[in-house]
Amino acid sequence: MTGQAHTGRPSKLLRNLSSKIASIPMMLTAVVIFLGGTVWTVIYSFTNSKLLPRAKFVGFDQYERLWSAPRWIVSIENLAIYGIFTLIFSLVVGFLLAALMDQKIRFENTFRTIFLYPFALSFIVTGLVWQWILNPEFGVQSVVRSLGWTSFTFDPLYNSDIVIYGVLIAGLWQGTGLVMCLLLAGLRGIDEDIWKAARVDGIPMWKTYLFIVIPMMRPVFITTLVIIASGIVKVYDLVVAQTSGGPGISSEVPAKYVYDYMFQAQNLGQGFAASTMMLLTVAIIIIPWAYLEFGGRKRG
Amino acid sequence: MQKSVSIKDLSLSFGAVNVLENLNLDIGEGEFLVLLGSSGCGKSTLLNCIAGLLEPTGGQIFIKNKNVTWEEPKDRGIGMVFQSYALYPQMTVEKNLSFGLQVAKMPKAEIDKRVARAAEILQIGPLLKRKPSELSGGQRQRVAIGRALVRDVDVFLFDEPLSNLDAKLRSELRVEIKRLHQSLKNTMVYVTHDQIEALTLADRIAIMKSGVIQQLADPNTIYNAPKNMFVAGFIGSPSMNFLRGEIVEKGGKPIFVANGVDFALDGYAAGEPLQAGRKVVLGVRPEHVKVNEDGPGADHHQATVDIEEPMGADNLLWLKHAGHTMSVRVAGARRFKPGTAVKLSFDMGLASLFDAGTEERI
Amino acid sequence: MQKSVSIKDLSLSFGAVNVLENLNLDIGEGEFLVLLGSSGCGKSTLLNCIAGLLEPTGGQIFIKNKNVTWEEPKDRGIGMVFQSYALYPQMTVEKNLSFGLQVAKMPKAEIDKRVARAAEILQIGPLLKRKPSELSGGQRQRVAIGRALVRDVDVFLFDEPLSNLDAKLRSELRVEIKRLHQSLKNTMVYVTHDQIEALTLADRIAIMKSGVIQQLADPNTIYNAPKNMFVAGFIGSPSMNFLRGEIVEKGGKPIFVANGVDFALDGYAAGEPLQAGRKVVLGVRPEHVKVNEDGPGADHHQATVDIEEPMGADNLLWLKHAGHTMSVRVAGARRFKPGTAVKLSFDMGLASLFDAGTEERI
Amino acid sequence: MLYGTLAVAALYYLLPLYVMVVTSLKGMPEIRLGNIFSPPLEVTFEPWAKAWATACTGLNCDGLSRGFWNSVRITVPSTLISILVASVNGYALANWKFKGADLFFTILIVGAFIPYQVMIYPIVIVLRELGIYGTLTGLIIVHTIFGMPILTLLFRNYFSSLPEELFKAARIDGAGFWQIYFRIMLPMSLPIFVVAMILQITGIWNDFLFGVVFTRPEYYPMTVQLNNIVNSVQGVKEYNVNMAATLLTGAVPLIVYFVSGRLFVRGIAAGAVKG
Amino acid sequence: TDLEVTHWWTSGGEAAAVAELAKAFDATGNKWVDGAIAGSGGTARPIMVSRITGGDPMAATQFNHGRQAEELVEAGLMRDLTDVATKENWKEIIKPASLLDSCTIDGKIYCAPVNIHSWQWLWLSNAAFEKAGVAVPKNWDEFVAASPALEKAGIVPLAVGGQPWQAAGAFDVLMVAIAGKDNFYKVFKDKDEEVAAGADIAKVFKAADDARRMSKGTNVQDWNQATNMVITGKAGGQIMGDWAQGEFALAGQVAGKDYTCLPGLGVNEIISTGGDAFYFPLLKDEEKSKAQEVLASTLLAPATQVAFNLKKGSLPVRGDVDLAAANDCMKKGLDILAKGNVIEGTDQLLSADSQKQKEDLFSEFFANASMTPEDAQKRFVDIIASAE
Ligand SMILES: Nc1ncnc2c1ncn2[C@@H]1O[C@H](COP(=O)(O)OP(=O)(O)OP(=O)(O)O)[C@@H](O)[C@H]1O
Ligand SMILES: Nc1ncnc2c1ncn2[C@@H]1O[C@H](COP(=O)(O)OP(=O)(O)OP(=O)(O)O)[C@@H](O)[C@H]1O
Ligand SMILES: [Mg+2]
Ligand SMILES: [Mg+2]
Repeated sequence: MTGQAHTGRPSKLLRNLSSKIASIPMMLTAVVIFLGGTVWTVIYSFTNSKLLPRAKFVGFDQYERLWSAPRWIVSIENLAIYGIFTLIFSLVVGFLLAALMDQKIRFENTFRTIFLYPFALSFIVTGLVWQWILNPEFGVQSVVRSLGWTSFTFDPLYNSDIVIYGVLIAGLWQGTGLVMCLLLAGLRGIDEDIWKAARVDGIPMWKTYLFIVIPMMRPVFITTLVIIASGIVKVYDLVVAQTSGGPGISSEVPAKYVYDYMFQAQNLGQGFAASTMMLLTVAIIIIPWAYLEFGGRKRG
Repeated sequence: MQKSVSIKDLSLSFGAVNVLENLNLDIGEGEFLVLLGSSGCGKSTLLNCIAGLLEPTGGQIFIKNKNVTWEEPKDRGIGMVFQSYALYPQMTVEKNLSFGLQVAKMPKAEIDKRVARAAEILQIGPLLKRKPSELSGGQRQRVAIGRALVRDVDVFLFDEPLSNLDAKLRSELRVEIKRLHQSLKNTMVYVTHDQIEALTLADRIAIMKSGVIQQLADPNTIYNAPKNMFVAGFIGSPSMNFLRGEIVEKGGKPIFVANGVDFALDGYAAGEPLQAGRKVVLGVRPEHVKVNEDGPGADHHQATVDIEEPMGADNLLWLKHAGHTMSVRVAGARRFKPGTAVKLSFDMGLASLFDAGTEERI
Repeated sequence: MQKSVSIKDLSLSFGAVNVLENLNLDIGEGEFLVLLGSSGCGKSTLLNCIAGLLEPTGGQIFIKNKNVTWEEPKDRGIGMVFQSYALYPQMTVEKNLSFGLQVAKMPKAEIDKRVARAAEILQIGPLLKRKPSELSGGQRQRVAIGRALVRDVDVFLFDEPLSNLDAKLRSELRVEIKRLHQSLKNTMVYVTHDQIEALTLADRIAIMKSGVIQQLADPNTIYNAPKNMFVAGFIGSPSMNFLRGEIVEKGGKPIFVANGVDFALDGYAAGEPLQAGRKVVLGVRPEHVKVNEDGPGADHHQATVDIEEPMGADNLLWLKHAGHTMSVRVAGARRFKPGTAVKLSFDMGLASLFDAGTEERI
Repeated sequence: MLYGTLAVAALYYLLPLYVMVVTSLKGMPEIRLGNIFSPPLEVTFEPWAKAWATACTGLNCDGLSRGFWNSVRITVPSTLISILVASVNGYALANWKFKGADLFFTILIVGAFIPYQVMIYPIVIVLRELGIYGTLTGLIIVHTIFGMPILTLLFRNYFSSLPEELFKAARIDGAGFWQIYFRIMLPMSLPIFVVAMILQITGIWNDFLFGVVFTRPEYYPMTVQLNNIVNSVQGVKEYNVNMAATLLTGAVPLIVYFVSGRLFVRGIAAGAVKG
Repeated sequence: TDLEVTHWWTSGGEAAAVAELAKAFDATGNKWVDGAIAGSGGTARPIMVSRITGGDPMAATQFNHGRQAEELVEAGLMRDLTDVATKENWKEIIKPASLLDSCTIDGKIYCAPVNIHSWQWLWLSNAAFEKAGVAVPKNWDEFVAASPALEKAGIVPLAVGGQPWQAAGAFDVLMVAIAGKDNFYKVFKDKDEEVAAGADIAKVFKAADDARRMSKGTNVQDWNQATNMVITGKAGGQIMGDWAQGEFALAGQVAGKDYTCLPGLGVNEIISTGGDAFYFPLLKDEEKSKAQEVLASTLLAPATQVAFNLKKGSLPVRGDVDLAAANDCMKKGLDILAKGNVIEGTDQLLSADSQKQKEDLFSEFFANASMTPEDAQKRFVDIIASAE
């Protein structure tokens, strides 16, 4: 780009200029939106802002209230349950499916499409469909009852104790396809010779998976984990569409708390405090990972 | 010779592609057999069939006179070493060695004994606690061999075990494998496309091309009496020089004429009579041509040095001779500037004659 | 000698790792310089600095006496050929060749002329309309060279251009590159870790170790008078035999004694006086040991054949001799069974002596 | 056994789709009869017609049809622009790394975890200050911003996995930042572009929150209409219309999936899984 | 001039009512651009607020009058309607006056109320009681007493939808009915913790406990689905505001014949004066600003009021209109209104924040049978204590 001969070292700023210019959107997004927005949120979480942000600082009041709010506690518990089970099930089911798909099967494309298509649907749609299927009056329960088992009860969405598992079923339906895809890609990356070596060593299939292949897929699992985890933290639409947090408050989640308090309750400060807590959790999980993954390692 | 592995009419196809067709091969007890061939000729496929990793489309495989065609790999008494090592990356070396035994529910004491023995033979004792990622390429390959060793198998199968290593390590490990074979005396089947490995390691070499064994013989025969032009050209670096010409009768004796230059055939032990007029190809290895020395033909074989490639111990000359290029190897100390005119002489006792049509040795 | 590339005090570090430190190197006009060294020693790094693909942490680079340290790669008058070919996969061969010229907005006619000329030199005319994926490895590498050729550069940089090819192709292309250099007479800097390539191609070889040039000399000197034990051991396959021992005065002359065996040093041209008692290492190349022939030492050097590695043209023997292992190369036709006792003789004029402490040549 | 397991799993995944399709083809009386799994006795396309053209929200009774075109108008530019921006970013990060680039990237990745709700307020403020709140431009920017973390990660990983020597060769040939991007990198990146496109099309098409918060009614996307139709219960819930509306709304991403699912997996393998 | 008007009136009766407003406005030569957002105020309000604060305001928007828009007004984002109000003499015509007070901040008027919505109704399905073989109850206590019979007949006695505001609203209604107007004001206006913790309120919680028991098995979300259960006789009754009447009307049911309405749960005949109002964000475009004035006065025009409120089932905000066409229940309401038996709605008394907390509490209470009335009351007291 520069045609002139430099005798001295050219300005540091000008080197890679195009690259820097091209990265401006990214830098702006990172700094203004993600960093700026976060800092702004954290700052205003210490105010008593209502409908509009106002810089009237009230210390940790919002946080005290947050942690004494039963709904917040329920939200956190739900997120924990939903999160843990989603992680476990989507990884386990996703991996099982991926392992099955990796057996050089016929119709692989068909099966893959079937497992993956729910991912194309929005959470709103997912929530709606499952709300319906799980509706005791005409969904699974009524169908089973009409087949003769009249005492059959399956109404997760109307039972406070298990409603979160009803949400889980829908969430898994939507998300495991992608997990399967990611893990399948990972499985395909395993050296063919490893399989052969294990067979020659007489190691049964399941042990090969458990002790050799899965540990080898660590990077893929981490990527997958991050993708699932980011989805879990953000879970909102699904709950809104499927249960609206009900019955009562038994399927509330933190993101919904944030939204409801920021906008419905017109208590921005409370919403910001809840956001900050969510961010904090995310940060504790993510920053070490991001550092390891992107900060420490240079490209070879 | 007691048979260790015996392959009968083996066929294998991937879909419509026949990779192996009616292949027969007997490997003797304690023999070191090398399968040599260029990429894609079916060497690995054959080895995988022996190991039981691929199911043949037809034919049978016997190991120690037992039909193992349908046995699981682990029940065949074979161990296998891969090019990419195929070590389990998250296990220590010790675990890599013992994992197969543990799965087979062998008593702990016995496992330890075997691992210790393998570690001693391969001199990897100090590495036992390390992970594969902390090992050098050569060390990894040694561990991979160890994994076959601990299982106390009858037959070792190697699939290009040294191809991922650099030249120096390769020659070191080559010696080690040779030594291992001398001390263990197991049957070993070794796949490679490196002819040096084949020549140095093998008791017998099977040269393959498109799934067919071209010649199965000891290295000396392969090198000096190749059965056809493919084998002749495949073995030796640089390749054998091929001169196309025909047989002419001169003074009652058949001689070979190419591009108008005569080659007396004295000393060549032909398997069949050499009729005048037959189109043939003369093959001469670079080291069997003498430069500026007395010998047959030195009076009339003139050539000019085109390029010189000094390689330390040897010096490789590319000569222009009677309309074709010829490579000749001389001692490293003998240097020739490009353009130098030289005299050549040929020892027909070490040359090969091939039929120009069938490309078979005459 | 006119300088083509001149490197002054070049340093480069990746973070805390200093890969190159104060490296100086002058390359003459039209010279073929080979950078030889084991993996990770910084060869590619140096080449990338010359090309302008890496920014040095310190020092300067001159090409044709112009300081190009901060120039863009395209303005340096260099062309580069990579190990992985680095052809643009979506473009035809023709497009690959002309891309750089198009970017430089050269007139179409001129581009066509240059592409045609490069295609002719490299004999890739019939391939021009193909995509890289439709080419063999050797053809790809030729196109990669062509890409540098069309740009009419002063300096060609090669980064292990032949490492991805199989042995046979490698030796063919080696000859082609040599021929290309003879006809173009450009300056060429060639990185490799294959010593055969280095020895056959180079006008001068720079042997590198951990970013430091160990010896810079013509192939003959490198091979026969290595500056230190690293160079001596690095070049030559199999490696030079090193015998540790000391200088002893015997009959008024210094002789070398290792494991109780004497070696007369007649004929060795030492650079400094050999004092008795000095710990030294004797280096002898495998092809400089004579087996069962008359010569110095043949009366008292007894050895036994441990392993034999017949390699066709040569036969490599691993001998047990006075408590150490020694490799010896003999002609392919001379075969020795393991266990055979042999007599050895050594020509000291071709051997090397190193100080046991500094490892430098004496 | 293998196929059995797969078939059972496939059943679980297909069931909801089946229910949606079947229900959308039934009339209301039939739905009231009960069984959601039974096939329609009498196939009617009325619910589809109603969902598309006549379902009401408030005063507007033109169903999803209006939202469809809005969705197209939003999705097409948002997808293109976000992919363009992210691919250039990924390319810069992979091949033209400058000091501090990693820091920005790390922030961006952490940003992927921030719930959207948290960011609404700051973004409203930023858009207001830029004077593009409520415009299509504003919405496109919002989609670009929220698509950036994951897309940049994908592209960066993909470009990193391309041989670096290719990039070096192009530089020696004298090509600059943009020339290398457009003439060397782009033509080699079809799989990852397909992945990005699928992710963005589904994401943007399915988006509800941004579509409703950052635009005005004349730009409301189809999902808003869907929400309105589904949530504006007039008397009894018309499940058949709702399902038809749902299917209509999901049709575009579904079609995109069915058409390019193959490339999707290939691209994922190339971009997402490698570190 | 085109004016965009946002609101969350999307159920059948509501939509029909909005159509009347639009028709009236269109008749002035302007154009009503409908911006309906479905899913109740909870979904719609955030969007409205975002647009106003985001600098892309609509021309007019619905809010529940009360404190929902307070801060928007304080931030100077809303238009002062005092001119129109004085010109049209709103102070005189709007009855009860508290409605306009809720629109007044610092002496300036910022909104145009369009209707009075009273929460204080119990709607009963005559058919359901007939099926259960009991007489249609006349008040809350009778209703509670009749509930076992209803249950036996497979009828859900009391329909309470899943949306949180329904549970909270039902509680407020019980509060007025059981604890009386004074206690209501003490708790919600004066934020008197002692009263809130006292025995009177404990009785309300007892009643809420009954309601909870009776509502078991409702299993619907939206209020109008719950209403629909009453219309179809699947439920015995529903505590819901007068907007429910729109649904009955749409279903062709006749008050008194098909369904019965009990204002103040038949215990305490009273009308709460919550309702909807339109706010007008400050616009730059002058033409639109003018049209805003036209819209404001159109909304309050007598004809509009009648047409709108008949469809909506709510009461007009002006006392001077003729509602001859009103049905039984509406007439009951008008009577009570005329008597002056009114109280303010909780939206006017409590901040959105406190309302939300209250909703959380009661939606949890109604869904979770293991939460005792005592516990709930304790938490209620906390909310009142922290309310502003
Ligand atoms: N799973 C497979 N499906 C289809 N064809 C295959 C498969 N595996 C191998 N082949 C084909 O079979 C032939 C032989 O392959 P094989 O791996 O045995 O070659 P090889 O001699 O080991 O080559 P290399 O030296 O490259 O390892 C090749 O042409 C290859 O393309
Ligand atoms: N981008 C980088 N960041 C950090 N270290 C690097 C980077 N590139 C190279 N290195 C290190 O610099 C050293 C020299 O690398 P270089 O690529 O020059 O070696 P080389 O001699 O070309 O080796 P090879 O023969 O394997 O190509 C190595 O130790 C390598 O690990
Ligand atoms: Mg192979
Ligand atoms: Mg390198």
